[in-house]
Amino acid sequence: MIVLNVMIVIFLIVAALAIERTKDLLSAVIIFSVYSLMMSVLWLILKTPDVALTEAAIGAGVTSILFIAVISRTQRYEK
Amino acid sequence: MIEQLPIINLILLLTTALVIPLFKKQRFMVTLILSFVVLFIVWLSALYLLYHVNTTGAFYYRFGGYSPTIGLELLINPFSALFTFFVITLLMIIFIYSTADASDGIHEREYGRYYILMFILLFAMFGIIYTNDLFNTYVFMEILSITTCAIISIKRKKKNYAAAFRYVMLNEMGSLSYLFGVALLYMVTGYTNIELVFQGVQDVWVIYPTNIIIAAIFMIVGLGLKAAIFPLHIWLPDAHSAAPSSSSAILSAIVVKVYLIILVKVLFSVFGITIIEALHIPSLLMVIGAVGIVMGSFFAIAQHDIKRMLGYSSVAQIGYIVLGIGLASSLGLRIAFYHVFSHGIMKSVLFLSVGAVIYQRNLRKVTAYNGIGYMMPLSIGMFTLAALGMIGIPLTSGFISKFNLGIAALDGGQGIYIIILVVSGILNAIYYLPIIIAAFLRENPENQIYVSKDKVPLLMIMPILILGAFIVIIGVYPAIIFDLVDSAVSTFSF
Amino acid sequence: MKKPFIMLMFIALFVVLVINIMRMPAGLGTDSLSYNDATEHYIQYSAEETGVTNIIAAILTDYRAFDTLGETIILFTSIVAVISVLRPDKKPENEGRVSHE
Amino acid sequence: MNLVNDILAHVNFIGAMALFVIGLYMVVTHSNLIKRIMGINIMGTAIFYFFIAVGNVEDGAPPLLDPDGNALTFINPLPSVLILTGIVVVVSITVYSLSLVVRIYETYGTIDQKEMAQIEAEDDD
Amino acid sequence: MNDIIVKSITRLVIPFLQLYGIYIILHGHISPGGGFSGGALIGSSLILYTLVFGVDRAQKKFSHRVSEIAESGGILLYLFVGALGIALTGNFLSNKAAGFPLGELGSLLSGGIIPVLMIGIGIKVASTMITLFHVLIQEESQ
Repeated sequence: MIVLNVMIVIFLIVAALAIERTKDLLSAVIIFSVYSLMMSVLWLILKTPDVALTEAAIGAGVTSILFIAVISRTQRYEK
Repeated sequence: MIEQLPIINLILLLTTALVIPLFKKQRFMVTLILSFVVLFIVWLSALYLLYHVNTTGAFYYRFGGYSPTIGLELLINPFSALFTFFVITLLMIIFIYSTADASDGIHEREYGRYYILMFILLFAMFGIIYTNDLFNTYVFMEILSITTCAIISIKRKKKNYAAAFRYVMLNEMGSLSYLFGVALLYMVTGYTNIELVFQGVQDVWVIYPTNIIIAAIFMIVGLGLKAAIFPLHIWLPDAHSAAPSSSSAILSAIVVKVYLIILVKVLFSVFGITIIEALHIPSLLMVIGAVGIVMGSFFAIAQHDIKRMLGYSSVAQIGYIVLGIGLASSLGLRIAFYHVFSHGIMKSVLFLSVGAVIYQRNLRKVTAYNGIGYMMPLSIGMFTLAALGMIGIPLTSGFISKFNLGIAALDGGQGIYIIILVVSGILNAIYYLPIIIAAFLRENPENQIYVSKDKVPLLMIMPILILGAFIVIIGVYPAIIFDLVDSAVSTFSF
Repeated sequence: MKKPFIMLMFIALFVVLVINIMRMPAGLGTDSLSYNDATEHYIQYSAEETGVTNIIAAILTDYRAFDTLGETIILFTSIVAVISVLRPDKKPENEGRVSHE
Repeated sequence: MNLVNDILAHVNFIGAMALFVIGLYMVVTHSNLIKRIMGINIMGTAIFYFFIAVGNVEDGAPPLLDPDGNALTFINPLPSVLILTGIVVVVSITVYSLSLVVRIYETYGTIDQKEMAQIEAEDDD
Repeated sequence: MNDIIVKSITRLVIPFLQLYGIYIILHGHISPGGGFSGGALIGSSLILYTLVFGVDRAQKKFSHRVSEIAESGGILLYLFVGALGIALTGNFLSNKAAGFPLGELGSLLSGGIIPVLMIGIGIKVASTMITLFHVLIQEESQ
């Protein structure tokens, strides 16, 4: 289990850095959604199913949709 | 029944906020009357609680009857009762003003929403002051930050959006830093209740000092951001000058103070005097406060917009309170609390009288105040009184603050800070006096043109006069406040 | 010029945080500092005191229900705030007082 | 070898710290408003992750009691509760800031902090 | 969006999503989940409806007035249950101390006020999510 844990942590850090680097906001949001989903998987591994469920529904689902809704009304690219 | 009073207050405030949207838009008067009735009831019960805790002692309110290890509790002691009373009194007076001046940039359709936000704001401040739990404080802090930002952005101007965004970002960074500190403390103590965390921290301090240090730094920086302590004040002038006048008064006089109150709680109730003395936080706070006093005044001198000037003046005045907290003695804390009152009242008078000028003549430039002293004698008269208080002229509450702060500094062996107090008085005079002199001694025929309203309504003048009277009353008889403040200070052990 | 410096500051912050956390004991499980009498109480008595099997639900809506109330209020406030920002103005913009700044 | 074991034992804490610092870096340095909001979200999840790592117990079970009364070693339930509240809080703040972003784009024509500052400076002249 | 496949699949999926959300809310006290996750699920099912069929049709189904009542109502329910605790000689938000029946451990009808509060939270979260989404995507000109 520890191997999976370490892998997900590395993935999360890489995803966070990717969000920081990406100039295309839409891609950043999609990476963010994946990041949230991986986070909820990690929390499932750490035996907190309630929080994982909430994070999957709210963090990965609703937040990303709201981000996309706003990006569609504003700019897509960061300068 | 008395034990239920604090929670009944909270429920009343919240229910009012929830019921307002259910009214039809035309029934605006119903909303107003309801608001006043509720505010008055809450004010009465806050007054009664203040009397009660000062005569029979502090008590806890435990949700669901669970013990504090597992549940949540409110702590009603002289400290929290005093500050809830302060909050509700000042807010009620400003509220009277806002009923007449709600039009300052707020769209008619937003009135109802504005009052909802007001009640939630009050609810959150009551909750923060009463609660005895670190995480509960975080939750209320978030309610407070989102409401204050919404009050700024409700005035639909370009600058308000930018100011609100900046504010919400820094606020959120502050809250999350605070939460991170709570997480670090939770890691070593296993509780979120303030008293239990205090005991845990004292035990753990020997074993894991670095953890406590980092938690303390994160919590203090987070709260400092929200309370606009000097180097972290960048959001304040924008936010406070962009808000509607009555809200500027609320933000500057009350909301910022609430964060300072949490800071006091965190410093003296969570970490305790021994740990913060060991970390040299008090002396650091004193230096920060002193620098803030001077720099805030310097920035204020450079401003052209009067509301921005008042905002920077708040940064300087927060410096006094931080200096008082940093003395870390009962004398210092006593004067810090007194100055919370004194500054709260003076700054509301300043913002409200400027609001009256903006309401009648729409003047925001500092240089445009020539000769309006004779056209609006009451508002500008009260402005003058409050400005003299800020400078520290005797017979005003500002003088009492400065005088006692000097004594407290001498008592703590920090006599050097008296120089700061004198310098700050001079700097305050540099930016307030020209406005007053120009208002009464210079003439400017142009100002006649910009009259947009014939008269300032009585509902706007009355609160200014009442608060102005308070400046003199607590300046001449400071014992009224000091008696209450002393019992509040006695809840912290030194 | 400015950016590498800021980055360095953040790396320093990270190093400090990691050094601190490495000093803390980890993997102690039920012996760790935060696993205390409150936790034991939740696990042992929540069935008896609240009658539910999901301990998280018991804490969320019974022991610490006031927190949850605060959190629903945040949702309510956010709705009020968002609507106050985004609800379209039906009337034209230039009504009211004219600014002469 | 000792160090590797130490790191492995603390991996969740270290990950949380790294994410917290990355989030903070994003909020502080980026001038794009949406990126800053994402930074706030990353900071938030990092703190929640830290809480969960604190409450985690090796070989523990999720805090669900067995109605039949079988005793198990459970993880610490309190951090989960705090986080459930925290997630919703961060979402509310996110939504509110996003609505401000929409308005800022309509009034300023940009969602970049530096360009906004320029426009404000021009307005003041 | 005028894709017949998307529309029919959405029509097919949404009832299940909502049913699952309701299940999670109602079983919040005996299994993982609860008001937040269930409410967010129902909210996202409505968001899906809005994405596929457009804001106008979605707002007919879930009008502004309904959402206002749901938002205030969710919290008012919470407050009412809490205040019952005071009335029944307990403290605010008391459960067992105020004498609410706890029921049998592990059954659906157990836990006194807990399921009621969960329902209140679920209503609140679902309506908040959908209202926020509608407000965010509506254009100024409408």
